[in-house]
Amino acid sequence: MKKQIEFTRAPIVVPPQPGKLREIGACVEFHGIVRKMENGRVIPALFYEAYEAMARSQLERIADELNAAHPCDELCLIHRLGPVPTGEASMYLRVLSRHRQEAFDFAAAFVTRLKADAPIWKTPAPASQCTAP
Amino acid sequence: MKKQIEFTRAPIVVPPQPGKLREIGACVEFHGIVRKMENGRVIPALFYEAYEAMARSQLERIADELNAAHPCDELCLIHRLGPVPTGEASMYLRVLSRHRQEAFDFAAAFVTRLKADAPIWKTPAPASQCTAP
Amino acid sequence: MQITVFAFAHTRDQLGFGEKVLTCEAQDTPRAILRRLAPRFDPGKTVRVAVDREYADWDQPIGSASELALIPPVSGG
Amino acid sequence: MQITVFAFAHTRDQLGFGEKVLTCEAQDTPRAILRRLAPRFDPGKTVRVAVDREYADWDQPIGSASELALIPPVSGG
Repeated sequence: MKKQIEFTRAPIVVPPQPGKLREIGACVEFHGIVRKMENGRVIPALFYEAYEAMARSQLERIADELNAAHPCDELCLIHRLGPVPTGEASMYLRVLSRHRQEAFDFAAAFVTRLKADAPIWKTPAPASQCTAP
Repeated sequence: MKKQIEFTRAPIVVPPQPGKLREIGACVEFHGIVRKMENGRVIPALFYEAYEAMARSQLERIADELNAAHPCDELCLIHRLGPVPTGEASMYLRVLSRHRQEAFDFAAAFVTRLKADAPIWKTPAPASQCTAP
Repeated sequence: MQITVFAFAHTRDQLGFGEKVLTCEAQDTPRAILRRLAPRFDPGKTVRVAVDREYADWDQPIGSASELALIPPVSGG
Repeated sequence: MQITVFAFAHTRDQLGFGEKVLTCEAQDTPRAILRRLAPRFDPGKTVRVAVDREYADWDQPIGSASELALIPPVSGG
């Protein structure tokens, strides 16, 4: 399985589809979007931070594990860091596979695993960076 | 739930996202792509036809039924008709919802229901149109 | 009354038409109408029938319907 | 040997640093290292620890690891 995992501090730009696809029959995409209401209050943005090196290796392992259960051909993940305004995507996922069910199952499970285990955090306002206690 | 269901004889163009989204937290998209191998042989294209009026009403009902189980905010379906070359999308689906699981479940189930019940047909080569038996 | 009969995909090839207008009665069933139209055509167990754009029973009278369609196994998506 | 300790999100706020280099021994556990660094900080049950970018046990010696990270409950996506 081909894996592309990226973090960006700029708005997410969906990468172009890989040209003519060999035996790909399904492309499932997911955008996670920052909602206006977070835990009952209106927010202008969320602030994301990550332990990037670990997040990357965790996500690659998660992809490999899921690929054993739901064989897919290609994964592209872009996760945004820093402030993400309401209405913009904080993450983008694309999964390509031969048959649709694998791509749907992989994509849904990947997002669930990412939320459970990838060292990425969001806070309603910019977190203090290194202030003394 | 807002529903947009379209049939087109031209390559599918993904419609722009509805601008700033109110309380949308998830956008799930699916492209069904014509594979080079269909039932073990190489094909240059598939040919799609539909009983459009019925397909539209069936798909709207399917959407309403699924919406009861997996509440979503918006559905956009574009299904191509006529010849669709290998590597191009025969269908595009976009589902928007507040939370991701509903959109994933809705999208996967909608494609399954479409394949089971919508009066749409594909044949490897253009079907004869009205030839005498 | 009149009804328009549609045939799609391989049923169109088998019947030799995609659309035909027919005179019929409210108590006619889809099966009877099809038999009149194509005596040797057997829908078997795989061809469904739709009456006014809804899946229907082959043996249920059509009532005031204006469209009847033969729906061979579908394969959209 | 030296280890770099990372703190993220609210653990960074609580500890007052995001990154600190520390001298330690192979037999030190993450719990012991943290206690030395911040005697009054209790990771409780919700803060996980990662050793060389893998989730690890608070009471397992760090061996030759060069990175230790405090992982408060994650919320990516």
